[in-house]
Amino acid sequence: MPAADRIPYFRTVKRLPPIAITLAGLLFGLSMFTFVYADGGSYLSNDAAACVNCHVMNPQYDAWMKGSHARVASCNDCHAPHGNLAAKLAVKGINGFNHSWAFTTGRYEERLRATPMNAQVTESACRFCHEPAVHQTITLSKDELSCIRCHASVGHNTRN
Amino acid sequence: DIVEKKQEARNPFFRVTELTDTTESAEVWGQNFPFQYDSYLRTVDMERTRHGGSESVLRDPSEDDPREVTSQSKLDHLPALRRMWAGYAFATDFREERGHAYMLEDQIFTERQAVGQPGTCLNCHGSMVVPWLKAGDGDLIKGFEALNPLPYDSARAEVKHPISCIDCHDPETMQLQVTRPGFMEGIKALKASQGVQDYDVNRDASHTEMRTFVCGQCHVEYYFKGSEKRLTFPWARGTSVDSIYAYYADAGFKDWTHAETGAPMLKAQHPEFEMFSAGTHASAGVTCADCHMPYRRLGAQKVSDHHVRSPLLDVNASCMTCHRDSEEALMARAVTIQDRHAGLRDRALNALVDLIDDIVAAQQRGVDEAVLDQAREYQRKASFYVDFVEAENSTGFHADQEAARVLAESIDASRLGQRVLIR
Amino acid sequence: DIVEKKQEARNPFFRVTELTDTTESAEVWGQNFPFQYDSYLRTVDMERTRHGGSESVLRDPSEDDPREVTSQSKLDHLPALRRMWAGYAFATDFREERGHAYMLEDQIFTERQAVGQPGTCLNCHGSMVVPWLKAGDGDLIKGFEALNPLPYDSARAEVKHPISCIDCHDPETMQLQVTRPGFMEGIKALKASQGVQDYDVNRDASHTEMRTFVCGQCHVEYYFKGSEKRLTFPWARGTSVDSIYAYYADAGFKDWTHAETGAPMLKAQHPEFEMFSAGTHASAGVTCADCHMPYRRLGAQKVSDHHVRSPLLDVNASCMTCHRDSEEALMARAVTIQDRHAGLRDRALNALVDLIDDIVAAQQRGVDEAVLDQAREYQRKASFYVDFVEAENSTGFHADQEAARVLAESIDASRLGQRVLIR
Ligand code: HEC
Ligand code: HEC
Ligand code: HEC
Ligand code: HEC
Ligand code: HEC
Ligand code: HEC
Ligand code: HEC
Ligand code: HEC
Ligand code: HEC
Ligand code: HEC
Ligand code: HEC
Ligand code: HEC
Ligand code: HEC
Ligand code: HEC
Ligand SMILES: [Ca+2]
Ligand SMILES: [Ca+2]
Repeated sequence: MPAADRIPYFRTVKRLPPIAITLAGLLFGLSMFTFVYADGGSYLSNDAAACVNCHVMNPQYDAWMKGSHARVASCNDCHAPHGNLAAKLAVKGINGFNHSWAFTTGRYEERLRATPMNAQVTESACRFCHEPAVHQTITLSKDELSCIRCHASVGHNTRN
Repeated sequence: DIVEKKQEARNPFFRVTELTDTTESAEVWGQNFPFQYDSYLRTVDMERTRHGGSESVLRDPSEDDPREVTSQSKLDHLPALRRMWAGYAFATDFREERGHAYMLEDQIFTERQAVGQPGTCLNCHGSMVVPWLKAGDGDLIKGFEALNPLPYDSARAEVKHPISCIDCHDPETMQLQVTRPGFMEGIKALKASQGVQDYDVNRDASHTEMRTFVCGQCHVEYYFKGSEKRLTFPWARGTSVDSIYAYYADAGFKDWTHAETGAPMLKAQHPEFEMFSAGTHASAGVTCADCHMPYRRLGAQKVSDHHVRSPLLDVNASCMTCHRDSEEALMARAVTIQDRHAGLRDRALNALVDLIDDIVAAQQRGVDEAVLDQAREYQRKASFYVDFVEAENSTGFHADQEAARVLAESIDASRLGQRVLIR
Repeated sequence: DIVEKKQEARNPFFRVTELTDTTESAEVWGQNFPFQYDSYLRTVDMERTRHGGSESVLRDPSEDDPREVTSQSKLDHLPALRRMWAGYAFATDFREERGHAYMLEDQIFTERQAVGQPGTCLNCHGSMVVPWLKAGDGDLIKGFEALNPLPYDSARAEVKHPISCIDCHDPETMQLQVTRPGFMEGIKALKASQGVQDYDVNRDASHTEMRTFVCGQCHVEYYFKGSEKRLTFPWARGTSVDSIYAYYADAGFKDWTHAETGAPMLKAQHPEFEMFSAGTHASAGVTCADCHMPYRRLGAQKVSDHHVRSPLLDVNASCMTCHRDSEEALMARAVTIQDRHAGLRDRALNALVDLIDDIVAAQQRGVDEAVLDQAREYQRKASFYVDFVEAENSTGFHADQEAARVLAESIDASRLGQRVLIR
């Protein structure tokens, strides 16, 4: 599914009357503030607790603490690209903006779901650490065999 | 994208020996991939589950059939099958299927050979890539076309092994590959019916799909088309039982004539791929290999378990990566589905036997042929529908609601057949 | 355990007002729990899904029935129902059910009231705790026994609200409670049949179970027992359709006599609890509230959505707590199950109508009464079985394989009934 379908606030903007666009402008400013504010605290940090500056991340945080990876990987190990610094900053920038905007407007779905870009980042993260274990199984692939399909609960099992 | 690049860069396997498309023996491949080979060898094991697996039954070897062990007879387990298949070879010998290691010998020695089978049979019971390439002078399809119409015994002289690595893997890249022309053509026709033109499975399928498709090369409904006995998968209208039934109607095809009623019958064979595709696991993106070849840890590596078998023999390995219930709970849930299915299947078989009885009686009474033909058409349908889910070997598990739906339609057809006889 | 401790530690409720077991009006409770109250009020919304929800249909208010809006007629949607229920009040008026807010008025104004209903009806259509306590002088069971046998209109004079907070919550602790004697007795009999003696639901059920049981107070099959018109859930042999059918046979019970055939009929009513219990979600430990009252975030808090409705109106909130597919994919999977179910249900209804036709014709032909009675027994069974899954309002979703199994047995019974008529 295209990411835009899951980010209602992008589509909504198009349909809004001018007054609302002004309002949106205000919100944008506000969310930039949130972004900058949260950015220092979280998006550049590797500290998991920093992500839960936003209480909406609480379920993931709690589940991560109980999960198999709490001792070995923090949020950014899975949610930020490895290796390439530019990619890392780009992803963080996009996410920082998206999440701040969503947080400020309050317009996000009840149950969070990773965007396709972030899902891809995470898949790569699995491979980055587990390359030795999955060496044979993934080198066979002509395209990707999703790890999450079987290991859905690895990062943080917020689903039953 | 990044991931792909990285994968290309590294050389994945330590190759002790070079593999080519003439390397037939799994033992040679096993030098490069000992873990996979070891587990592949274990498909000789026989162990039964409540409804599946297989049980080893001792027998007196004879000259015709030197096997000392076979699996249990399904005809004895479900006597209604003999009535259902009256006049067809299946009514003489039909056994519970067992591991891949046995596929060639079980085919050679089944009593169903008595009627004289064509070379086509070998498609799914032997390692065919090398024999086909040989017979076709390097052209797989030509070889396929050459061996199909031969008498079974001449064709089999070319075949040395049951399924081997090369039937599923590209020897150079080790990628999964489809080697069966029947599947290539069948899936192409299926995709065309869905508006996708020129589908080439080895080019267009995703890796995840291939984890199902390699099994779909054999675990499917099929028939021998025309005098060339071309192996054909009847999917041009879709893979549901309804589409396949309609396909055979269009083709004017029948497998045999029922000995008791004279109805033009169809036999369904192991449509695991088709039924599974209609189920919940398929729609959730799960593949055959996920359950039947689960990854296993071997030191620091994980490898696919090539001991292909009933997942209920090791629920922990097969199911519990995705499901978090206890083993007992998962087993109980699977068995609940299977038991419910088995009960309904018995009901459908009873209804079919009732219909056969009624047609026989009506023939004796001298009921009008036109009316009898209507009843026979119902018999053909009822029989194919119940056979479709019974020949599907998961006892309903692969697609529980769909299997029950098919059984319901079978029951309806049997009973409607009884009704027309008595206007 | 820790979680519980933590919960106890914080004082969960800021109590604006004191609640007791005489606080009937949800509005008062709403002062303490404004979020739950607000969502509860939204059960007036009407929105349809492919197979469920409800559609608002305008009508001319009359003196007898002042409603300006009702939901669509299911009799028009499935005309076979009129034949199935010929001679019974359901054949005159039966509508798609809608939100909890309407339960009292829909019951008061249904044309089914024309036949003169007892007070028992109110059990599931009103807030009954306070009326019962009053009528029973503080004894709930006594009050229940007092109101049941009254004529509907006298009993209803005591009832002021549709379902309210007190019907599911203990006003002091806010814990879930079962307040319906029918459920207390029904589940006790069910547990006894499983070897558990003296089961007291409010004492013995786990919190998770209560998330299903509070709904099972009303969303169940029932009958009025004896002249006291005691509301009774027929679970003493189990909750499967087979157990319930056998229960009614033992009890020699019938709901009505079929107008066309004279068969002694049973009517099934909304056995959501029973069917759901036979399904995959139940065996995986999922509860009614998980899907129909999902948690919603409200700032840092999570509250249960008291806007009880079709989960398909908000798949993200309802299903994605547990499932990771996209909304579209999940919706598609649910609808596939429902469509398949609806097709099979139509087939079962057709078979039943065929049977009714045949019995009517046989009566005209003057077929032997003993034979007719056999056919009528089949009609009773076929009708109850198809009704059981049709009255169950999830269109097969709650237990897809079981629902298909039940439909298959219904079809078999209809067709067997036709068969006996023509020996
Ligand atoms: C070991 C890897 C891993 C770690 C560590 C991890 N995550 Fe995740 N995260 C995942 C995966 C896998 C997904 C699901 C991606 C998908 O659905 O495709 C995910 C998804 C998410 C989502 C989307 C909602 C959801 O639950 O699917 C959020 C929010 C999230 N993670 C936040 C966090 C936070 C905050 C932390 C640190 C407390 C964290 N993650 C740590 C692997 C991880
Ligand atoms: C400013 C508050 C805030 C902070 C800080 C924050 N998030 Fe989020 N996050 C949100 C909101 C709001 C959403 C929901 C966005 C939506 O659904 O459109 C979200 C969604 C997500 C998702 C799922 C959607 C996606 O974009 O893929 C992931 C993964 C995630 N967050 C990870 C993280 C990680 C990792 C951190 C720390 C590095 C973090 N978040 C810090 C507010 C925040
Ligand atoms: C920062 C490195 C890192 C990342 C990123 C990472 N892992 Fe791990 N993972 C580890 C380590 C280290 C262990 C071993 C932990 C232990 O032994 O307790 C482990 C253990 C595991 C295990 C075995 C334990 C279990 O939970 O079953 C699985 C499976 C696994 N990881 C899958 C994944 C998947 C899937 C992802 C991506 C969503 C992922 N890992 C991301 C480092 C990582
Ligand atoms: C088809 C299902 C499936 C997929 C896809 C999958 N895994 Fe696994 N994985 C398994 C199973 C099953 C096991 C358990 C093996 C065992 O314990 O015997 C496992 C085990 C593991 C382990 C633990 C090995 C150990 O030594 O404990 C890691 C790490 C792991 N997987 C990572 C990954 C990564 C990374 C990916 C994606 C490239 C991935 N898996 C894709 C099914 C899968
Ligand atoms: C979600 C798990 C799952 C998937 C995916 C799956 N199966 Fe199965 N399969 C089962 C179960 C469970 C059984 C029942 C085994 C038994 O009764 O012991 C079974 C039985 C079978 C049997 C009979 C085995 C026996 O023990 O007699 C065959 C053959 C089979 N499956 C082939 C396939 C094929 C081919 C596919 C893909 C098209 C597939 N399966 C996909 C779980 C699965
Ligand atoms: C070349 C044809 C062919 C291919 C490809 C094939 N199978 Fe089979 N399979 C067979 C035959 C033939 C048998 C029965 C052998 C016998 O009974 O002698 C069989 C038996 C089985 C059984 C039954 C084992 C038992 O103990 O009852 C399972 C399970 C199974 N196959 C699953 C699979 C799966 C999963 C795949 C793909 C990964 C697959 N098969 C690929 C032909 C094939
Ligand atoms: C399209 C693939 C395919 C073709 C062609 C095929 N088989 Fe099979 N055969 C299978 C599969 C898959 C199984 C295992 C599943 C089962 O037994 O239902 C099997 C099982 C068997 C078995 C063991 C179980 C039993 O039925 O007793 C015998 C014997 C057998 N086949 C004989 C034959 C003969 C003879 C022919 C040719 C007339 C033939 N097969 C053609 C795929 C095929
Ligand atoms: C019935 C089909 C089939 C046959 C026959 C078969 N394989 Fe596989 N093999 C698979 C599947 C499916 C996978 C999983 C591929 C994936 O998704 O990565 C696999 C994976 C592999 C892998 C990759 C690592 C792993 O374990 O996942 C190797 C290596 C391999 N097989 C070697 C062999 C060898 C050696 C033989 C012969 C002894 C063999 N295979 C026979 C189907 C088959
Ligand atoms: C690769 C992941 C995966 C594997 C392996 C797997 N399942 Fe499932 N299973 C699923 C998914 C996904 C669903 C659908 C529900 C959902 O979307 O969460 C499901 C659904 C089910 C259901 C409910 C469906 C129904 O028909 O009622 C049962 C029961 C079940 N699985 C049992 C098993 C058993 C037993 C095995 C092993 C033989 C198994 N599963 C293997 C992923 C898997
Ligand atoms: C796993 C999720 C799930 C659970 C648990 C569940 N239901 Fe449902 N329910 C559904 C779905 C999906 C529908 C179909 C709604 C539709 O067609 O719009 C439905 C439909 C209904 C309807 C008809 C609603 C309408 O829109 O007309 C009722 C009443 C109902 N359920 C009651 C219950 C009761 C009582 C329980 C517990 C005994 C229960 N449900 C458990 C998912 C669930
Ligand atoms: C006091 C009896 C009672 C209780 C308790 C009860 N219900 Fe209902 N429910 C009803 C009645 C009566 C209706 C139909 C109202 C109408 O159509 O006027 C209904 C309707 C519904 C509907 C249909 C809504 C629609 O839009 O079609 C759903 C869904 C539902 N209930 C679910 C539940 C769930 C879940 C619970 C438990 C949390 C529950 N009910 C508890 C009596 C009850
Ligand atoms: C055991 C609980 C219970 C009892 C007793 C009960 N109902 Fe209901 N009623 C429900 C539930 C639950 C629904 C919603 C589900 C449905 O409509 O199938 C409902 C729905 C209705 C509806 C709206 C849908 C329709 O059928 O048109 C009417 C009207 C109704 N009931 C009338 C009555 C009457 C009259 C009586 C007494 C003869 C009665 N009810 C007794 C539980 C009950
Ligand atoms: C049909 C039954 C039913 C009715 C009526 C009902 N509730 Fe609830 N309520 C529930 C269920 C189920 C839960 C979830 C309980 C749990 O699992 O903790 C709940 C939870 C709650 C909670 C705990 C916090 C939360 O949101 O989970 C409060 C407070 C509450 N309800 C208040 C009310 C109020 C106020 C009313 C009347 C306006 C009301 N309830 C009517 C069934 C009901
Ligand atoms: C509280 C958790 C939970 C909720 C909420 C939930 N499910 Fe499920 N669902 C499950 C579990 C658990 C299974 C069984 C498979 C398994 O064990 O993983 C399942 C199985 C399924 C299946 C396969 C079963 C079948 O009958 O084919 C489907 C489809 C499904 N769910 C759809 C939905 C939809 C649609 C909703 C929302 C209306 C929903 N689920 C809500 C947990 C849940
Ligand atoms: Ca077997
Ligand atoms: Ca409704």
